[in-house]
Amino acid sequence: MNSFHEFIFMGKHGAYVWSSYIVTFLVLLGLFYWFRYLLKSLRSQVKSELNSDDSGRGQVKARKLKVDKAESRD
Amino acid sequence: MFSALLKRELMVARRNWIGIVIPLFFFIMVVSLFPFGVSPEAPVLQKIAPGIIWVAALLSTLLSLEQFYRSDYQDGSLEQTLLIAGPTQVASAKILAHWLLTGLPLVIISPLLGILMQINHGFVESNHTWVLMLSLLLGTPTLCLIGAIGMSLALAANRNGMLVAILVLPLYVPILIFGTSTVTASLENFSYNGQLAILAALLMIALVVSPFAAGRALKISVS
Amino acid sequence: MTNKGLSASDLTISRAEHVLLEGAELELAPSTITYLYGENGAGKTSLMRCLSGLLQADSGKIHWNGQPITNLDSNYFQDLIFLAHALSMKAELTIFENLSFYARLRGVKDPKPLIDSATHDLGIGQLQGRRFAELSAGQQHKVALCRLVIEPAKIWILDEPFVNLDKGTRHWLAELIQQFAKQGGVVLFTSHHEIEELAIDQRIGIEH
Amino acid sequence: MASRWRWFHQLGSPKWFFEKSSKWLPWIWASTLILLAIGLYYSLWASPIEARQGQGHTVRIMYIHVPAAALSMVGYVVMAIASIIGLVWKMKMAFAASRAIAPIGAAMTFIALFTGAVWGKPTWGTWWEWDARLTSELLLLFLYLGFIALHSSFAERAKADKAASVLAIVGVINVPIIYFSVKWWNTLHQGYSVTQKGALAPEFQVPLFIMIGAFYLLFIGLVIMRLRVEVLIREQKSRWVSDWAASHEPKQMQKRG
Repeated sequence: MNSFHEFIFMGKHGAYVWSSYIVTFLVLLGLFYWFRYLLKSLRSQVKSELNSDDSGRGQVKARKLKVDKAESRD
Repeated sequence: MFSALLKRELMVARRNWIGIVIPLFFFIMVVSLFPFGVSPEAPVLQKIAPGIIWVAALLSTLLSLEQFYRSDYQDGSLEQTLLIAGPTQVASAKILAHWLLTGLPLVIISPLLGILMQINHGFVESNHTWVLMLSLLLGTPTLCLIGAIGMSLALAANRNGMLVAILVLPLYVPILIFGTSTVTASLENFSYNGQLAILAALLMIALVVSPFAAGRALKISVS
Repeated sequence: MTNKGLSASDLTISRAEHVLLEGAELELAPSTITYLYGENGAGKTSLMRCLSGLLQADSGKIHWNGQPITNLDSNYFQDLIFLAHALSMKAELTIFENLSFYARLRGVKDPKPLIDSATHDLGIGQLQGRRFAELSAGQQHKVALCRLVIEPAKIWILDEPFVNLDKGTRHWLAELIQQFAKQGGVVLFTSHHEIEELAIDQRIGIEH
Repeated sequence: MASRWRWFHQLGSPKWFFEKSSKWLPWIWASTLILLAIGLYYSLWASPIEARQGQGHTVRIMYIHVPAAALSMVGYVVMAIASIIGLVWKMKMAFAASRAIAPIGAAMTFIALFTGAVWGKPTWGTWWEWDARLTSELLLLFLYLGFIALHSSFAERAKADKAASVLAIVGVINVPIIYFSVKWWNTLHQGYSVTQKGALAPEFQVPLFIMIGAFYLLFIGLVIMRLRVEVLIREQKSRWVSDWAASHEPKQMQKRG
């Protein structure tokens, strides 16, 4: 590679090379920001649930078994 | 136990016979659309015949999966048979019944489709029909085996039959490739033993993996 | 050798992301009838499905006669009848065909006398040749109950067996359960109300 | 014996992973960026053009096509291994991992397909050729989509995890079968392949290996990010998640203020 002109136009294949790189870059960057957005929105969701209704979280408590044996039959 | 399971499948299917005939009609109708869509000329039809017949066989196998699994899942008899007979055995019986009632009929009527698609065009005497039947005979069981896994997985999902197609069609590609090329090789007077051997090998692999995997999948679906 | 019965220890069951039961212990000895109660949605059905091996517990062990039920040596699934809400009968088949299928699955060679007597006792004997789909809801329920007579077993897990039963059938079923327990059977059942005809040995409640 | 397996059990703990991974991520991203910068410098500027087969500058597409294709395959295999671990050892983190890998693997497959097509246009004169590599990638994309579709079709996550895992395992058995049958089918039809033209000259190897390394790091970083999200979704109800969410709020307030 000897010139900036060649770097941009890549012979006559600039469109092909650059579109590959740009699309790849966009897809990967999109994933990055998407995951970051997901994490943030989850955080604010958990947060708002905490503030709005403290009793709502963990309210469904696990139950226990209560065993009660009747007198044995004869 | 296995014979009881199989017998029940066959009995239910007999009462429900129209459900067995519909995939066959579908098979014939799909194939007979192509002369309208492509060309009624014999050489053209002959060239595309293997692919068309195989794709139609594949789709009609896929279409018939639902009725073999769905109703057992819904009426609760699936979980009962799984409990009593065990997952692998239940899956094996279902797969065998499915093949006997849809795969085998496809093999049997395939000569008719061969005639419709002119596979003997230009040959005075040929065994193309036999090759077609043989390739389907080795290939359709594999279709049923793989389809069983996909169907069992999709049973508990709240989706329609399309999901099964999405899961299973990519897995069908190798069978389609070798099934079609068996017949094509025969049409072009090449040897087709290699393709048949690979179809048989694929069947063996599926026979080993599929009943177990489908059984696990059924167990997951009823849990 | 006497059967040691069914026991579960430290059982934790969760369903759809939340824990229903935690650290559950229970023991179902032979010749006992156990009544399982709890509010709707408390996890009665889940517990039963778990004890039947259909639902996998998050943790804990279930033993049948001293063996873990998933053990290959365990005969648990041969010994168990689990009657669920769904009746598990094919609509296309007749009463006789449905019942003899289950009998054959259990290895019963000649199920006809058993089917005859069970269906006769419940007043559906003359309907044996009818398709299951043609029966009324009550009759369909009776067919499902016939499995208890036809299939040999040592443990019954019954999910709401008494619901919507007429008086005669309720009597019949209570009597059948009583008989089964007397011969050493293990019974676990749920019901909205206690059944007056049935003497209960053990009550298990799912509570907070 | 217990200590040898401790890392395994720690990885199985969502809380441990979530806390540690926030410390790993900056390092991973930093090294990714460095490697990517070097790789891009070579692949876009410092590497020579391909003259022997007249590909010219289009050979530069290879530096992203090949790493993406490699990772799409590796991703599926790792997904299947995680599925096996999940099913056999009932490890919930493994299920979360296989779910986390799926979209990223699918994205890699898409990139491989896209760049393959763009590379094909100047090389073959057509956007799409049914050559062995592109066809396998297309089928791999279908497998990924099947996995995601199945996993998203269940109301209950435990069931979705198990069912999708069975599919991933069945799929991974099929990947080599699909690859070889497509290859065989391709030679039958005298197709050509972009990448099967003899050994790669050394001047192309260096940028390629650097880019492969960069893509691996990128993949790992993205998977960890997605896995953190997945862990949060699954552990929403546990104590440590609410503690974590609560502890983060003041910082943001300060920033805004």
